[in-house]
Amino acid sequence: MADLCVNIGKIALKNPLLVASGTFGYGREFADIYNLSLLGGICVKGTTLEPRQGNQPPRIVETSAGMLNSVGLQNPGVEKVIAEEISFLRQFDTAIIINIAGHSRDDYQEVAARLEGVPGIAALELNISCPNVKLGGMAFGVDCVAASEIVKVVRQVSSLPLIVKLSPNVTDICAIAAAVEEAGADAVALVNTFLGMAIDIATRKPMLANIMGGLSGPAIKPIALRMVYQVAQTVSIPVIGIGGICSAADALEFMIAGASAFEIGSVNFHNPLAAPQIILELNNWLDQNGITKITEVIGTLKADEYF
Amino acid sequence: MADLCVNIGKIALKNPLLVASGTFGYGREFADIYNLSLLGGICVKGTTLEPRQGNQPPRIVETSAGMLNSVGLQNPGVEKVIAEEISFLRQFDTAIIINIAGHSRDDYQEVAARLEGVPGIAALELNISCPNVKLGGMAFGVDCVAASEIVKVVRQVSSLPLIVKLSPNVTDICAIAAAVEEAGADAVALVNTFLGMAIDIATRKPMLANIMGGLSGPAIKPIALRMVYQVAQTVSIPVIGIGGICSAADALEFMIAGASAFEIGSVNFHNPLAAPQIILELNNWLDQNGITKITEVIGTLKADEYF
Amino acid sequence: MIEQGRIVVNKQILPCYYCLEIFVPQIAASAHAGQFIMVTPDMGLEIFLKRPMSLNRIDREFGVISIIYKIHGKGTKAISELGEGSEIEILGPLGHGWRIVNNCRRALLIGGGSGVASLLPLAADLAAINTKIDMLIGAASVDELFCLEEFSALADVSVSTDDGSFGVHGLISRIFPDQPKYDAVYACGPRGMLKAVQQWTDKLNLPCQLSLEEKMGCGLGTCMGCVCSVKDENGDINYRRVCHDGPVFNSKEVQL
Amino acid sequence: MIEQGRIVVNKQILPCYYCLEIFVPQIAASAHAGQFIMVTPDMGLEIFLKRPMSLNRIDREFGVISIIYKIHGKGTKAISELGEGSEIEILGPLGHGWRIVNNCRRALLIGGGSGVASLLPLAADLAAINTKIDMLIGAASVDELFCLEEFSALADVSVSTDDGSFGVHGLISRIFPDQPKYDAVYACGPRGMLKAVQQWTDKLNLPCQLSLEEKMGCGLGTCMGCVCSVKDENGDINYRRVCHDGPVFNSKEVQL
Ligand SMILES: Cc1cc2nc3c(=O)[nH]c(=O)nc-3n(C[C@H](O)[C@H](O)[C@H](O)COP(=O)(O)OP(=O)(O)OC[C@H]3O[C@@H](n4cnc5c(N)ncnc54)[C@H](O)[C@@H]3O)c2cc1C
Ligand SMILES: Cc1cc2nc3c(=O)[nH]c(=O)nc-3n(C[C@H](O)[C@H](O)[C@H](O)COP(=O)(O)OP(=O)(O)OC[C@H]3O[C@@H](n4cnc5c(N)ncnc54)[C@H](O)[C@@H]3O)c2cc1C
Ligand SMILES: Cc1cc2nc3c(=O)[nH]c(=O)nc-3n(C[C@H](O)[C@H](O)[C@H](O)COP(=O)(O)O)c2cc1C
Ligand SMILES: Cc1cc2nc3c(=O)[nH]c(=O)nc-3n(C[C@H](O)[C@H](O)[C@H](O)COP(=O)(O)O)c2cc1C
Ligand code: FES
Ligand code: FES
Repeated sequence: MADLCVNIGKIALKNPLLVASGTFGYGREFADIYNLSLLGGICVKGTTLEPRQGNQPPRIVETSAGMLNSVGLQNPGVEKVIAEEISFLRQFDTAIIINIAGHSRDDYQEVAARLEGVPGIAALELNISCPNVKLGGMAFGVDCVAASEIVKVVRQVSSLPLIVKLSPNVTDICAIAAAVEEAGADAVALVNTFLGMAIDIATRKPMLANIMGGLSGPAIKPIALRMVYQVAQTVSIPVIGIGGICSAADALEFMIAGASAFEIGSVNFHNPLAAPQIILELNNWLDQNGITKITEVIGTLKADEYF
Repeated sequence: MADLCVNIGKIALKNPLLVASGTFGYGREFADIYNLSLLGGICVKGTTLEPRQGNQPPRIVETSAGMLNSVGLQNPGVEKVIAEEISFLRQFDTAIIINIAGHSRDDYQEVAARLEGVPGIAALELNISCPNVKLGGMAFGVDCVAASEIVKVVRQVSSLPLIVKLSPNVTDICAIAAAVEEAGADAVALVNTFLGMAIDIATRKPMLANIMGGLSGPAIKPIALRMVYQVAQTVSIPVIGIGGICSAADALEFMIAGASAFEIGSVNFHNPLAAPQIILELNNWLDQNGITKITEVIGTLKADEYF
Repeated sequence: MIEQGRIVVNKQILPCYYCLEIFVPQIAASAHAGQFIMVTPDMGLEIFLKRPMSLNRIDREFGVISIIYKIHGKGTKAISELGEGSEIEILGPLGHGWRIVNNCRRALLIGGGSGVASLLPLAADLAAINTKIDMLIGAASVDELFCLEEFSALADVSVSTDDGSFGVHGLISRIFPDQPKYDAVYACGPRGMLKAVQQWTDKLNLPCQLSLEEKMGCGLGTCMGCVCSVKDENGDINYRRVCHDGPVFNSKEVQL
Repeated sequence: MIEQGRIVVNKQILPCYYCLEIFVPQIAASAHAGQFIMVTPDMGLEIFLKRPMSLNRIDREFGVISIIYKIHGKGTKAISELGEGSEIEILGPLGHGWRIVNNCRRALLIGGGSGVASLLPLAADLAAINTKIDMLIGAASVDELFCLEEFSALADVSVSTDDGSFGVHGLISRIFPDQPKYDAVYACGPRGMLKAVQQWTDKLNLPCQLSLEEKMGCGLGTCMGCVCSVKDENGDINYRRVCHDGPVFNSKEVQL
């Protein structure tokens, strides 16, 4: 048995596997399939101040080695999440990370304020990929100033570790990562989904009622991995890798590139047992390679010495 | 038999299928497999002023529903291309489009100047995704000013239609498209490859000697299609769609989204007969749907009326 | 639950339809009429999402379930190529199935296209409590009619086909009964048919349940991908998950 | 050329090796020793690139070619699952194969691992012109030794295995001959082995050809993906395509 523990700043995880926001609900359904205490942590569905209806269906399209979704943050609102969901999740011995979202700086701050002092939360994950209503619908996550302001206002009201989840739909993700680090983020998580679309040629309508949606799954892994590698070289806070991870081998690529932990998202749909299987495979790989601690793998890419 | 002719500004194509630069060499190898006169056009391998060695191998990695390449513009240089390749391609009844690249504005201008007056060229395709040496390695294609300057200097020396090939590694591809339109581009082609990487976990080395490479193939199709849709709504010059097209259905998605023509790239490796097969399938689809001209399909997405 | 099953039968039963029987004793033991399973054709990551399929037969004794499916795209194509005897991972039983109303003396079952499949275990359950069943089946043509014998043993069946190749020529609404006295109406089929059933049962104030289809991510209720609009007690319209809150909804509440 | 072939045989021949025989009469008619084909396991778009495989047997009379392959990753795994009798698309014959030097009286063939495969048609061609052939085979263990009988019928074979389970214990360089008088040396195998052969033949000034492997995009020469460094007549080092200019290179020119 290798030591799978990792730390994301102050957050100690029993293993580096987190389940990604939006692909695991609030854990109830998966709790019927396996013991959630196996997980390093759970990032819950993106939570907003008020309940949100989300976008019109259809919201899901399969694409080559991936999928598009336009769920649009359907969630019961922060109060109900505190009252019903966090209390449910608390029974498991795993890190509970609340993914929060909003349309304005104030939204983010208020959600964080409501979560302050609620027992059983390991960290907040700030999803800054939402359209910024004041900025004309451009996401906060594509602008350094807007992104760092969110972090600052949340920092004012929250004593929890702050993980900022970055959008990949940018020219220079390192600049955004550096800006949120500067603003006080404890860690960055990347990537969120890539904006994409699909068309039904028979009807000439978009496959998603919302026209565009977020691309996730193995299709995006090479781009996500590149961004994680670049960001890990830019910031000194921990990096959480996300994007198309389907196996321990995929996860190890992200850790070798510099991620201290990783999240698995859409693969939970492809294979609902992915999380426990990947944890087991990780352990086996470390044992087979005579590595006693998984932390020894982090950021060990041999980028210079090719042959 | 439906009418497959399309126009890209002044360029008349017998059908909307172009083979993408870098996936077809200068046509010699595919000429052994089928008659190149079947094609709407051929975008030749990225051509530079001087011969270029390209990057160290390995240069290719397969990824989920796609591939990474870091060929790095290996090509014999513009003079040899004129002397040996264009003269070879001229024998075919298809549009010959010369994809050009460089590390500085002057490079692009000089390549275009050498090509001026060479018979048998239908258009130039400016690949502005190359690292801009003067701008510290950042690609021209991620910056509106740099991108439009390339177009302007090339316009000064070239009477050929100019197609600007856009990089998808940007926050706002519409801004770049609008800038190059303003600078005098006759058409835009998108997308080029997404910057990505892959790691061999056994050796902890990058799979590409160059560490990073360009992701192409069906994996990127949803993102490419979204960008084509957005750009087609932004500019009034013709748009050429590129990214993961593997079938007539894929191509029709791009045309419905607003592309006047499309390029197929990596699928030429997956299935060397892809080009003639897609042209045949396009014709059949039009016939089956009672559409007499393919131009009737362009930009017909029913984006508003969902149900 | 996830169960590693074994394929007992996988065969073409009609030009467009296939039948897949799977030995999954645990799923069979807990499954109910109107529920569905998620099936994965093992094609690596290219077919990324599982495919939802209604239960057509639930044989608790032999631990076998079956589905009837149409080749629609690459997923169902791949499922049709799975060999008998091979292993297959099944996620299920999922969702809330048909509700047997109290004292159900007469029931009307309306199935269109592949939607007919999920009505067979319901008919069996109703027949077991001696409900008198009328059944309407709509199909594109005689080539797409399946389970006719099985239904005829349990119900009084009428058929319509779009091309008139069997039964009444035309849409299934043409064979909606004139003197409808039913304790429950159950319908499954394409959205257009469900709308017609909803209008008709609304007008006649018949209690009706509709089974819906929607694109699914997880099938489990976690992704919020598969919603439909449902009116709650207060008259508010909310998105509810077809996979978790459905696929069967009260026709009075669901907005089509 | 692209030919739609039929799989005649696809079977495991050793714990790690499989043999695939394909009926592709046109490709067989034009193929030469040392050339390769590109094989597509039909898994949709998930296995996106074709897999290069050396020709192990070229039977022009029966229109059959064969390859011997090791399961390495998902592509070769999928190839191993292709059924006998099924269709398969083959791109080939590709590249420039072994060159038979004029007046070749004695030749030395050195094969390591799966690289042994491509030496069999060469041995056949050499034997046909009465060349005396010495053959060195290196393998990880006796479980990875294939074509031994076929080679023994054509050549004087010596074997080394890494684990000593057959022949000499150790690397193949341990069995390089002491008194090497050869008109040509031909080698195919892992890069480390090729380097040893190159050094050894350089030192002894023996004419030598090496067959290389590199990751390939197209296999046709269009993508520039598969290059290796080759010194040209002027001493300049250039990237040359393994698929098109090789896979066989003059050992004096290629930089390993
Ligand atoms: C609850 C439920 C029960 C179903 N029961 C049956 C059944 O018993 N028999 C049967 O033949 N079909 C049934 N369907 C429809 C079946 O799921 C689709 O035909 C199938 O998923 C198509 O997959 P494909 O890969 O062949 O098609 P593609 O078009 O290639 O599939 C692409 C994507 O769209 C989804 N999709 C396509 N059509 C539908 C649809 N109608 N509903 C939901 N998702 C869809 C697929 O799951 C996949 O994610 C049911 C659907 C639902 C939601
Ligand atoms: C000219 C040539 C001839 C070959 N002949 C044989 C042969 O006769 N028998 C045999 O067993 N193998 C041979 N190989 C190696 C064989 O191509 C690889 O083992 C195979 O492609 C691995 O595919 P995979 O999907 O199983 O592995 P994966 O590792 O999943 O493949 C991933 C990608 O890497 C490429 N790749 C992996 N290993 C190699 C390699 N060694 N060379 C080139 N590309 C590779 C694959 O083609 C694919 O694109 C040859 C390679 C070349 C270049
Ligand atoms: C259906 C769905 C819903 C999602 N909802 C959220 C969300 O609410 N908040 C968020 O930060 N990310 C959300 N994501 C993004 C994922 O958390 C993850 O970043 C992304 O899917 C990439 O990882 P993957 O390729 O492993 O799926 C969602 C993804 C999917 C597929
Ligand atoms: C091996 C390879 C080499 C390429 N070389 C060039 C090039 O020289 N110039 C260029 O503009 N694009 C080049 N591209 C990008 C393609 O032309 C195309 O834009 C990209 O591959 C996306 O299309 P696809 O998904 O259909 O492959 C190359 C792509 C590949 C795979
Ligand atoms: S399919 Fe995921 S919630 Fe229904
Ligand atoms: S593999 Fe494309 S040039 Fe060799």
